[in-house]
Amino acid sequence: MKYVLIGNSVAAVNAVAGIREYDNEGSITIVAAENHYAYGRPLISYWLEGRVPNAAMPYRPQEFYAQNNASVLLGRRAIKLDPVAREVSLDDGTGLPYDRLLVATGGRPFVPPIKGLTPDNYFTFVNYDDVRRLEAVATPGREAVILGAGPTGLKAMESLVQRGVQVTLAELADRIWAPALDPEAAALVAGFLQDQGVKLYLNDTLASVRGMAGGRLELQLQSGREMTADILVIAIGVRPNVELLEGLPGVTINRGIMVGPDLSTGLPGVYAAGDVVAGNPPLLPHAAIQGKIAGRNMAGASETYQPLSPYNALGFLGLHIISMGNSAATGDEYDILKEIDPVTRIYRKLVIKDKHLVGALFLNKLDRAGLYRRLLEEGTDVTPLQDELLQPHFGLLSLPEEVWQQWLVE
Amino acid sequence: MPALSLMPPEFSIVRDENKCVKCLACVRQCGFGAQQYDAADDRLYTIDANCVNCQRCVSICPTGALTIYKNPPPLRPHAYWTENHLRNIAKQAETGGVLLTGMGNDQPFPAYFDRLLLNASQVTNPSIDPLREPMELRTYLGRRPEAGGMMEGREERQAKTRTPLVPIETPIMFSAMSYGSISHEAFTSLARAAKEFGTMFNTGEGGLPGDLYDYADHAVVQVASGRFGVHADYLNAGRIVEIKIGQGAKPGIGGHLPGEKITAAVAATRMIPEGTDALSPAPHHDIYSIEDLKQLIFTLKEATRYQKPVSVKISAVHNVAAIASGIARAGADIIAIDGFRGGTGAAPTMIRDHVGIPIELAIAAVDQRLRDEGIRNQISLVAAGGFRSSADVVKAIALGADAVYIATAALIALGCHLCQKCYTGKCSWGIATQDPYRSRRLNPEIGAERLYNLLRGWSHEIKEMLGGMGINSIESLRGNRLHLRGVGLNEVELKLLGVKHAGEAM
Amino acid sequence: METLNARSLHYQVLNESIRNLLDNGCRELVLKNVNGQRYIGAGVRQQARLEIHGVPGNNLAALMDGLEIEVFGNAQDGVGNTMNDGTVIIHGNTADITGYSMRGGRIFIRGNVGYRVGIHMKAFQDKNPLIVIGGQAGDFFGEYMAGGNLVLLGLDLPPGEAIAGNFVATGMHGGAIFIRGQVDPERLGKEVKAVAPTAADQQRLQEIAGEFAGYFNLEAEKILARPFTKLIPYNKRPYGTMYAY
Amino acid sequence: MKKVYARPLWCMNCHLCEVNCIVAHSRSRDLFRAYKRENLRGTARVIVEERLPLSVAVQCRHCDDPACVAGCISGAMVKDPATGIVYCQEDKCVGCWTCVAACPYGAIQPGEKNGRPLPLKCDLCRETGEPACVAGCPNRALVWEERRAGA
Repeated sequence: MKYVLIGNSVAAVNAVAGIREYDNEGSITIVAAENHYAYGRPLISYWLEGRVPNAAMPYRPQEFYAQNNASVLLGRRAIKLDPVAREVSLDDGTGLPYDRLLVATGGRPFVPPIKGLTPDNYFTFVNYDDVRRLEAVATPGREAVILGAGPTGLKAMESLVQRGVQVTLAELADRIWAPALDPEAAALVAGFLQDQGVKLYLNDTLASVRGMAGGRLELQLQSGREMTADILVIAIGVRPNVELLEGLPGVTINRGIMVGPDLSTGLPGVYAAGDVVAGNPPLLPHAAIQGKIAGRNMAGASETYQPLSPYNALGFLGLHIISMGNSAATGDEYDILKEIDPVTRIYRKLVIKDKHLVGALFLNKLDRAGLYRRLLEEGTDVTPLQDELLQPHFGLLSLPEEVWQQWLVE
Repeated sequence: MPALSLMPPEFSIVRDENKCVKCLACVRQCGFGAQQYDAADDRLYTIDANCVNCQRCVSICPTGALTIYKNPPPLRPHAYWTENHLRNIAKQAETGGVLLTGMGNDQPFPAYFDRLLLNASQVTNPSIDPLREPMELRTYLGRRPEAGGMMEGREERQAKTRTPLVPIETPIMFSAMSYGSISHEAFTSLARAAKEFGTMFNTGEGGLPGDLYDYADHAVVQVASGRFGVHADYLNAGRIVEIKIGQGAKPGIGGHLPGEKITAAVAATRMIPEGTDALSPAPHHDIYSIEDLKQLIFTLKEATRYQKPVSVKISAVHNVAAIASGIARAGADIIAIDGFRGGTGAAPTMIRDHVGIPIELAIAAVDQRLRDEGIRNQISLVAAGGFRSSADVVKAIALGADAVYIATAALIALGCHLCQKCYTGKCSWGIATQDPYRSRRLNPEIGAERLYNLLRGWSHEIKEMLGGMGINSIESLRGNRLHLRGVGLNEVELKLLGVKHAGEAM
Repeated sequence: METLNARSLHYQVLNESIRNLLDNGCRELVLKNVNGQRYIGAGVRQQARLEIHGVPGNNLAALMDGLEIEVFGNAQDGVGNTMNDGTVIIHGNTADITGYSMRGGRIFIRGNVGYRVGIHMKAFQDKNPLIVIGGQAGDFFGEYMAGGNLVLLGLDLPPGEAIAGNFVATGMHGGAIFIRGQVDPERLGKEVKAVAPTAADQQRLQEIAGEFAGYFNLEAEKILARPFTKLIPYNKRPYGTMYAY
Repeated sequence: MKKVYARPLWCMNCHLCEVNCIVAHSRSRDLFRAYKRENLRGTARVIVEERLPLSVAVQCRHCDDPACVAGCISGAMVKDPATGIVYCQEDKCVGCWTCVAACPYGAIQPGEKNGRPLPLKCDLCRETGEPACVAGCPNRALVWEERRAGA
């Protein structure tokens, strides 16, 4: 059995592990567009801060590939797929025959058309190479504007602040990280950022950019606000890399590759996992789990991927946030439980709808966060727990005895 | 309680701050609220007045940071008005109540076991090494056949109505401690250890919890005046049925389990409503004479179709020999006698400390009386009340007992530190409590192992002492007072015990 | 239906015969010429009917669990001692400690009873024992009672005779006693108080009187014609403050 | 695999599992130094939940498909294929706390050691043998044993 994995990130590495649970014999070839062994993409901000050295970037040690008998073709791009011949063509002209193929090509940063934007006057913040480029320019005293105050923009902000760069965040929405934070939580975070000396422009975005003498940029925002900066980072989202499968019979693409419950794509032997999959939040845990399941299924298992609610843990400058599900929800259709301490910037919020936990948000107090995620994922009726949920002692013993007894022996 | 207590704390807890790591185990484990933690100040402190010196905190402390001291006598020492008297008077002046205590008599009466010494073979008769030669500790309890028929048909009927003998693998049984007075966990520990070692435990007067019927084949099931949990299933499940007339801790006094200990589970076992006082009056109201006792014995035998030996347990009191004779003649198969040191539960202090007689004298008196009357061989004699070591057991058997009951020693094996606060229900060791937070501290797996270990150690010691005397069967020791010698006893005591003084020859 | 002639039989022989018959499926047994044999029905668990002609000895129906016994004659001490379930009907008198520590079942006595009747009666879950006495009771009636019901009717009471002896219900801490007519307050233990029966009590008394009348060929209406006094304990912890903690 | 199982019936809420855990994961492996010099109080990798009279020590279940491993952004959290132990390679952890959000038992807590983030999470004392919480439990409320799935 020949396995070919297109992409060398978390999904692919987990697919290798998944395959090897069932098949110790087949050959595995990984086609990596980047010149690096797999690394967790969120790690780039830590690298830029200097908290993670080069040596610590790889997601798995070098031995992983040898132990799993997987060969990696670095710096190679798959450009064509022939589903009949079962072969992928690489950008160097080689053809890779496969029995099972995983498309884990991930996504790429979305860069909107903005007047004056040229490939060399802005940065994105997705790849190792992005931060390697940034490292050269992000020096103390410089000024940066980051477009987008979502998780990527915030992590870029943190690493730049830590390097002594003066940061301004511009966000089109009315608040920071709008999909995860409700206005109250976003205001707490905004206050924190202001205390850290970070400027924040909401309801605004970049209208045009113009290079000035000395390498500085002149930026105009939609609101008419004008400013200058040394660095422009665009961090407003990613788009899935679906090109390899575009136009092939049996494949449906809808802002990502549509997959079946077993993560197959509709082409014989071809699976997809990670950010490239339609409807999958572009989050690392989801990519990892999909990769593992796709790998197992490629090797003969028949496992179903249970769609997982988005969850994210994000920390910057000492503030920690965990969000899950519909954490930003507000409105009368929800029962919302809250604990707020503006001084310590502690914010805990649970969103309940129709007896079920549908979202949770924790700022600076993360106790037992995963427990809430389990209740959310399992669709537990939390009505009987309502009074307990935000108590300091909330835990397994707050659940019905038959539940915690079972959990203890898992 | 009055605003001002006239007595200083009895104990003082000292914490070595250099050792304390503030893990708070002591706070969580103190059953009496003597260890406290102030979270706001992150400060541990003690309320010495609450300390009963049960040593739970000392044992649990991982750093050995705690020591409990007896407070120095707060008043001028007085040989007559002792501190105990002062404390008791103060307590009664505060409450107007009857003084309660727990565990057996703690007063400095003579311990005859400590004035008796055992014999050993030298030259003239070989010792036996129990490590390599057979040594029989198995004891059979129950009634032996009488000699000769006197009435027509009597012999035949006797054969049909003689209850079976009950073998025990060591002459040590666990004495009566009721479920309710001790925790389910302590009770289970006793039951398991008895079954594993091949001896008996005694349900006490509180019935047998439904989940422990698996151990009933090793149970002495008690019938006391309150008849709690007594029904045909219970009697038939047990191996021996015991009528409790008296107990060593409180001769002449009944039992009283206060309503707060009658939890749902205790209520179900005793078959009474939750929360009511469980009153066992001093007398069985169907027994006012030996003839009445006989009727209860035979009621129980009829109800169990003569399959269960019936034991009658009495306190060791002044006229114990004559009473025992009556019991034997009333048809009991076993007589159990509980000495004045006995008692594991709550008892009124005055009764515990001032009523009854020492078990050593009681055994000797009963054994002699039954021998004199020619009926000793018909019945088994079980001694109880304060057996502290295997040597005490050997001496009791040499004085005339078939076997002994131990209870205090068993509880000590389970963790009891004799703080004597059984009656409060707050036992920090999970033994004398029905509070699930406390009782779960005693995992019966561990409890049963500890009890088994105790039986194993004592049994082997008994074998060694027997071997030293040149005896290879416990039955050969019974009533063999030639193997005992008294030290420092007066002539009356020697005569009552039926032993010679040390130095006297065979 | 089987019949046993108990004349001159030792109780052990008689009782063994009874048990053997019941073990072998006998569900109706008549004992004739019973004369003082003890422990009849002790510990018996079968559902069957035993008819006794004569006078059974002490501890009739002790530890019994289900049998129905009807005695045509008097019975002696300890009827229903520690009884768990079943029914005992006695057409004459019984003596002391009838129903001692009885936990379940019912005893109906047409005549008088001796001392300490109903002592230590208990109740537990669905077990709620009942003793109904047609005549008078001796001292310590309902002593230490912890549950169940005693009903004392005092039928055919000679004028001037007390329906119950002294120390009625001393130490009582559960259950209820119903006495037809009045009882001299001087005779009550200090742990109990006399109250009027509730409507639910009246309903139950009607049923009890009906059943009693049925067994002994009496008229329930006449029994119920006199009002009853109900005795209940002040609390279920009579000695809760006795001790110095 | 051999796991630590809690038996809440016998948990007596002494929290000594926490103490033993802290010592086992201290640099000095010494009770006094761990608390007094290394200041490790509150860093146990086992959580004793209290709901008196009940209490129970909750810790990592070393799942077959650990969500914390799947969620780990740095590759620090791994499941040892040989032993099944899920543990964090502390020198790789960046402290994003995705594992905290991932754990279905809430058994991972954010912590810190020598200035580095450290998820407080049971590693079954993989470096020393028998888990210290089990060895030190005075009432056998924790056992370390192999149990068949579903048993």
